[in-house]
Amino acid sequence: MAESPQATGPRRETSTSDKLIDVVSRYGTIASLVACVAIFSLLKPDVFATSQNFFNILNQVSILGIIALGLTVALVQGLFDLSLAGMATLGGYLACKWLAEGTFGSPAVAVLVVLALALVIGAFNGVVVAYGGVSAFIVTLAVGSILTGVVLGVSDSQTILSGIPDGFLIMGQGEIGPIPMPVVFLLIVAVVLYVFLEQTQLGRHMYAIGGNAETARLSGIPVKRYALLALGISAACAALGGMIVAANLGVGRPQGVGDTYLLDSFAAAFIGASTLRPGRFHILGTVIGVLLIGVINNGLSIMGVETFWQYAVRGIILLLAVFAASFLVMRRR
Amino acid sequence: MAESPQATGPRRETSTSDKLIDVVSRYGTIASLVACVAIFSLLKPDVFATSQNFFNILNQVSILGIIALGLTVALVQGLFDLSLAGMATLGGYLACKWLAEGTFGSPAVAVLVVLALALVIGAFNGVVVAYGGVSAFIVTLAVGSILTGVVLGVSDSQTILSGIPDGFLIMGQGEIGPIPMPVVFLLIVAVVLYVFLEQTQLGRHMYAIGGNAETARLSGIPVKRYALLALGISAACAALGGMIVAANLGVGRPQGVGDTYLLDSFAAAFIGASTLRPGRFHILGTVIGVLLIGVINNGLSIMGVETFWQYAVRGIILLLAVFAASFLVMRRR
Amino acid sequence: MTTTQNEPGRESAARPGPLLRVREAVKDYPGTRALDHMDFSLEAGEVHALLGENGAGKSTLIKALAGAIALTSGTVEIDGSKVEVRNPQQAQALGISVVHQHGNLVPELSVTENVLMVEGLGRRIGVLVDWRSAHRRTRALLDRVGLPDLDPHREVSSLGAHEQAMVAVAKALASNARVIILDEPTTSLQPAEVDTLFSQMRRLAEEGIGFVFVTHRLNEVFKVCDRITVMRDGGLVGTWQAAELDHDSLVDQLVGAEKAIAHEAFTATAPPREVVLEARGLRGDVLRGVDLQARAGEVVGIASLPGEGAGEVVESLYGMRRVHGEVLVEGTPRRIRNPQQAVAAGMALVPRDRLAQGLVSDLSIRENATLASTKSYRTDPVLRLMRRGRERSEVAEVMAQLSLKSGGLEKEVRTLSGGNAQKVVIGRWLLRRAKVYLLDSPTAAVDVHTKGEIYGLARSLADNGAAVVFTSTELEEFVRVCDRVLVLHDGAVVGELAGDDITVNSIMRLSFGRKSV
Amino acid sequence: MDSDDESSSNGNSGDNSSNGDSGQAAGPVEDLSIGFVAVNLNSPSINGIKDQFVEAAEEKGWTVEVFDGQGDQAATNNAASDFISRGVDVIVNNSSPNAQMTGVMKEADAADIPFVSIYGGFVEGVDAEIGTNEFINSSLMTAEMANRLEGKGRVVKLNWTVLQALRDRDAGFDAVMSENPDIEVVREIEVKVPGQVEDSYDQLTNLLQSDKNIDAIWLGWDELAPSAVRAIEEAGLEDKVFAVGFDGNSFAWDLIREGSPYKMEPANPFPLMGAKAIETIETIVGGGTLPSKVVYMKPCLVNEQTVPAEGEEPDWENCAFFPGEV
Ligand SMILES: Nc1ncnc2c1ncn2[C@@H]1O[C@H](COP(=O)(O)OP(=O)(O)OP(=O)(O)O)[C@@H](O)[C@H]1O
Ligand SMILES: Nc1ncnc2c1ncn2[C@@H]1O[C@H](COP(=O)(O)OP(=O)(O)OP(=O)(O)O)[C@@H](O)[C@H]1O
Ligand SMILES: [Mg+2]
Ligand SMILES: [Mg+2]
Repeated sequence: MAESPQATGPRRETSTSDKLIDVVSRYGTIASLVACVAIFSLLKPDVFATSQNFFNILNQVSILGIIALGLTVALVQGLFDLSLAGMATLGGYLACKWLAEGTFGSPAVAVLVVLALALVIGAFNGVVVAYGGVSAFIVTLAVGSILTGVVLGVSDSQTILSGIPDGFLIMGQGEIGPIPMPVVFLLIVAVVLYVFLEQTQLGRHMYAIGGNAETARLSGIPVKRYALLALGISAACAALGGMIVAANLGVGRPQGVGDTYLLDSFAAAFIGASTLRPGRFHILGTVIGVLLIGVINNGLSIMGVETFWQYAVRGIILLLAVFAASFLVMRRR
Repeated sequence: MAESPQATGPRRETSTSDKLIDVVSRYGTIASLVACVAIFSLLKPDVFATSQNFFNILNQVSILGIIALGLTVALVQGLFDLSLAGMATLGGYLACKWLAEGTFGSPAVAVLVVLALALVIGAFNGVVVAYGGVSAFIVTLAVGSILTGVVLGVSDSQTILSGIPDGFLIMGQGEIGPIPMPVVFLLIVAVVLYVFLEQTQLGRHMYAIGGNAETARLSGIPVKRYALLALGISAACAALGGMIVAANLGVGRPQGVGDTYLLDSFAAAFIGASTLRPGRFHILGTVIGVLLIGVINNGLSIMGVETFWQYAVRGIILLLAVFAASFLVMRRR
Repeated sequence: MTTTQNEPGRESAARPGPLLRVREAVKDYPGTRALDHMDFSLEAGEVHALLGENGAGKSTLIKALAGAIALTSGTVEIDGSKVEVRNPQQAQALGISVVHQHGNLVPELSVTENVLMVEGLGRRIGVLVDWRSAHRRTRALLDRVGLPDLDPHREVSSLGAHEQAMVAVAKALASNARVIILDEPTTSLQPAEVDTLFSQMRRLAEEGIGFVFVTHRLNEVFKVCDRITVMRDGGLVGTWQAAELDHDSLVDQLVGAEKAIAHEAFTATAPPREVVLEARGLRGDVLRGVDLQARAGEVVGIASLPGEGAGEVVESLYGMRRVHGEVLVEGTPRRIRNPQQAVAAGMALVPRDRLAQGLVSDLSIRENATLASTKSYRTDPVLRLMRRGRERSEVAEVMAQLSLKSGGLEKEVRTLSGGNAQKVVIGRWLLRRAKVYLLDSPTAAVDVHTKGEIYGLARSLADNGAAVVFTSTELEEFVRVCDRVLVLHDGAVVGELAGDDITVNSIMRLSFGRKSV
Repeated sequence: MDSDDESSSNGNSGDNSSNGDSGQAAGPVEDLSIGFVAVNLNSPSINGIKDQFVEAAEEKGWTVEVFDGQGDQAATNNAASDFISRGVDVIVNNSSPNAQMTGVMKEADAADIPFVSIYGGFVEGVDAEIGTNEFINSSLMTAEMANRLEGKGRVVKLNWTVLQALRDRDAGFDAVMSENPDIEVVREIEVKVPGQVEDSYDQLTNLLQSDKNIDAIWLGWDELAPSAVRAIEEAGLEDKVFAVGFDGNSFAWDLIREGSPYKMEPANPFPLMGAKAIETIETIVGGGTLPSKVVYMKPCLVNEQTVPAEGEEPDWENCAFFPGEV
């Protein structure tokens, strides 16, 4: 059921242009990112190309980034996680609720409890996928529906507006030096997951499972447990993203928080999979994908482009960016 | 990337327990459907188990069904089509607009023009996927964004309510005998696509490509063209679905029409892929998936279950249904 | 390079040139020249062996002829006139039909759909598939490849490897091809099946079809081939009439005189030591109470007809099948319900299906090699950071020991040729220092030189104290490497052979269920 | 308001007396730069407010920078913060719930930049809020529905109580219903969003199939009107059941004009809100005083008698609101 991006066709190539093709395909999306930055800077130098807007873009993409990075871990193993929308909503809402009602006095404790809960829910997804043998797509879709229902039920559709302590709001509104807190979280998540996937035994095993689960299993890797881990991480990142949204806005919304980020996080991860290491999901790629989406959104908004143009232009830029990367890879195969 | 897990590996002779498992897994989702019908009939015999409600359910699932059946064709080849949301919205809106403004006098012509346009857009998706080597997921996401923007731009966000001729509304509101027109369309689409996928060379080639694109290519099947065909069919079905929605309610809405059906149509197709022929997308399976979703929605609504419970219970039933089917398949592997 | 060009013997019809000719074929991959000015020609009515070591370029040449890849430079001629083979459709139009080394069949589809994939299923009333005639045509073809009882409705994924191989041949026969190219079709076939295939080839050759036949089993070459072409490093070594060469001189040509190895025996020189692996009363879907012992220092062969127990014993020992029975490693009973527990117990599997079960093609050689031993390269059980430096040096050491030929340890495994890929799988278990090696047809698709290396490896593993369990579809291999052979028939051990009693004939007789040797 | 707009208006400001009067102007203000943020300009009503605002501001020679969050509230807040640090003269929030922008308000306050909102719901920290009082609107509309039923009958309510404005309408409904013991609320349906149009159609169809004895349907907002009408007609109840709703989308007026079962709604004067906001900003920046920080605008009652001709708008200045005025 996995998505097979490689197309097939006559292969021709000359060793002379090989290196060039390689470079272009690896750096295609990065080049698109640079091109977007250049164009927006030219068109709106005083607004776009400022250090303030730089942090602003980072701040805007940080929530998408955190969610997309978690999703990347699941996608490395070929697992689509559609529950992350519901998970983000639940995470943000529960943290606000528990803190507003005083269930937990300390924001840190509340955040940790929510993250632990998310890990458990994600691991449940993993159990059904690995031991039940159901495709992750449908499991996470169903669980996402359950989460949506639960948070509506728990909240009675009421947004939590008051009683959220400042210690929690700082997660979304604070700054460390010039760096907004959401960006700090994004950086932490990116570095941790980068090290996790690239430098640890667990990450190595995940790539092996994603590449060929049967080989991994026959090499003695407990393949099934990794589905729990991957979907757990994905869920925890989604919940963290949801909490940062809540802290940023200062309200606990029972609806619609995560949905905003669902498709964009897939888009970012898939853009990432055509960056630097074509065909592989990886953290650096997703970061590039997130930045590309962030720059496009920010640039188009700053230019005051009409909404419908924003949709259309965004689609076109995405298409061009990924096309630039993939077209040449394909020719090389 | 997409390697089918059952392609290789140890194989066993069939024993009696294997046969039983086989039956249970093949008919797991069907059994779940029957169970749902039985339970709802017991709980609300006078309302649920009526012939009127039977057609009512069919009517309610017919649009989802048409879209999901088109998607099934794309999924047979391993192509995710996320543009169908935008495509359905565009299709419904354009037909209404052209008819209300008198661009086309005849509803039939308008419908055919919209279908042709959808085929072209779907084929464009296919071109980028097959010849550009970009993954269908990201191409259709980008194209969906473009379509969303286009319909917003064309409509200036205004809903069309008046001036839509009755000849068009009949598509959604008419009846043939006791059968509502949307159901008639569903039946036609189901039969046509069933015959297409199961009984024609084109359809069998699609399964070959979905099974192993490289083998298909080496066998001389013009693999790339099939991406155009599959995504074209998927887009045309989405547009048809969108037009029937518009005709059913008598409004041409410029946003949100298709999004309602996006995830559900994937859910239906994935449920279908664990029905009768585990691991394969197929028309009959998708029909079962669509009916299961329809019966759950209708039953819960008839029982007056709270909305948040509807989300939750629906998720749980989906999980159980697919679990029933897949668990045993997996054990057998 | 000495090239003996021989004029083709038979079927010298009035044609301007040979049926098929390739001149100056060059194929470059990034960093590799897979074909280097290769010349080859095929006459109508001949069976022409295309031989060479792993990675010599045989499959590359075949893929170019099939239109699966495009040559960097070089020409292809049919009947003396230059043709373009830019895609598989063009190859088919030219009458070239190929059984590729991998991926000939779509496992999800029925036998009929696979066999008729090139030809088309045929239609009735306009667009609908005429299933009845399709199945009939398929049955006729299956008949020809010796599978008269195979139900053409069956899904290919439900067939055994040997049945799949013959279905692939049937698929090649389905088209009205003038050239049929078979890239290692016999790898997973039993001797009797090989004979069926050969008689079909001879029959069709008599009708004027030209065959290109790739194999690493040299005895097959002399059984069926008229001419022999040997490749090395992407280029031509020479072409001979089969009668001009014998086994030894062919080996010289294949591997180069300096590397040639004698008919070395790989059997034990010292008596076996303590029991390392013991299995008692293995019972399952196929097995009916199999006992087995393997001692340090011995290579134990397990032989049977397909589906009659040999493969099942290996899979059961490795936890891939649920069976009843007891397994002891170094005298300790081990519960082995899954491969993970098997690995933990010190077992190693070199699986039969290298691509699907042995390798992660998109990962590097290094990452594949350390897949089973990541634990020994991690810093600690909490952070689990990988020590790449140590990993790299140990992999390099083991791969040097196995004389792996590659473009570097960071290259993806998918770029390796068959034999070299097999060495990566073996290297994985050397790095893990396993105690029990289950070698399931380890020499399938491996060239004659590397085969020798693998036999030697099996021996040195045993000598260093491991128990080695060995299976093969080539019975001569049991004779060359095994100290003891258990022969299974219908899920039970029907005989145990040792020393000089191990002969191809004795194994064959026992496996057909004849008790007495 | 479309349901997916995160709009809300707040009924507890305690002061809803102002009605188009924005206090003492303190002389013309020139050369203002305005940061205008909207959570989602896809919605026609939100977009309409933006258009009117930009038009009126540009007439005055002000510069307006528009940011469209496309549904992402966090991005919208960031854009507002960004405007503040770039030193715009005024921040205008178009239709995001102010309760979700308290962080922005603090920043604006610290930078001494006025924060004006349209349809954001009053919260502490807002310098001016322009909106409508949905509790009052709903009370009136529900009362009118009860009058039509002559105090007796069976009613179904469809709403989505996640949005504050829709909650206010819900409260108005409850308040009036508690006064009408002979009106039975048969079912309160919480609509699924997104997918509200289809869901309301399915849910009503299912309900009317089992229970034909319904007299009226109360809709939280008029996007649901076409599906309600369709469900009523399909059940063959168009002569018995009528529906009421809220907001003022032109397709809803089409339904009213056609004599469909959708009978009436209060239409909010979205097009006037932009201009009203300009007026209010002028007052604030010019140093004038507002009689109240909450500026409630008067809706128009749209029913069979008052519905504007196709393609036209009600006479926002002089229209009737109370049924008695018609
Ligand atoms: N896609 C590829 N990319 C890079 N190198 C490749 C690729 N395919 C093959 N090669 C290289 O080309 C050379 C020839 O490979 P080929 O598969 O033709 O060998 P072969 O003679 O068929 O070997 P075997 O007997 O093992 O099948 C090898 O060095 C191989 O590593
Ligand atoms: N019956 C059992 N008793 C004790 N431990 C068990 C049992 N079955 C499994 N385990 C252990 O539990 C873990 C999970 O088992 P499971 O068979 O599900 O693993 P898996 O992920 O399928 O691994 P593998 O790849 O080996 O199949 C493994 O570490 C295994 O060793
Ligand atoms: Mg080869
Ligand atoms: Mg297991």
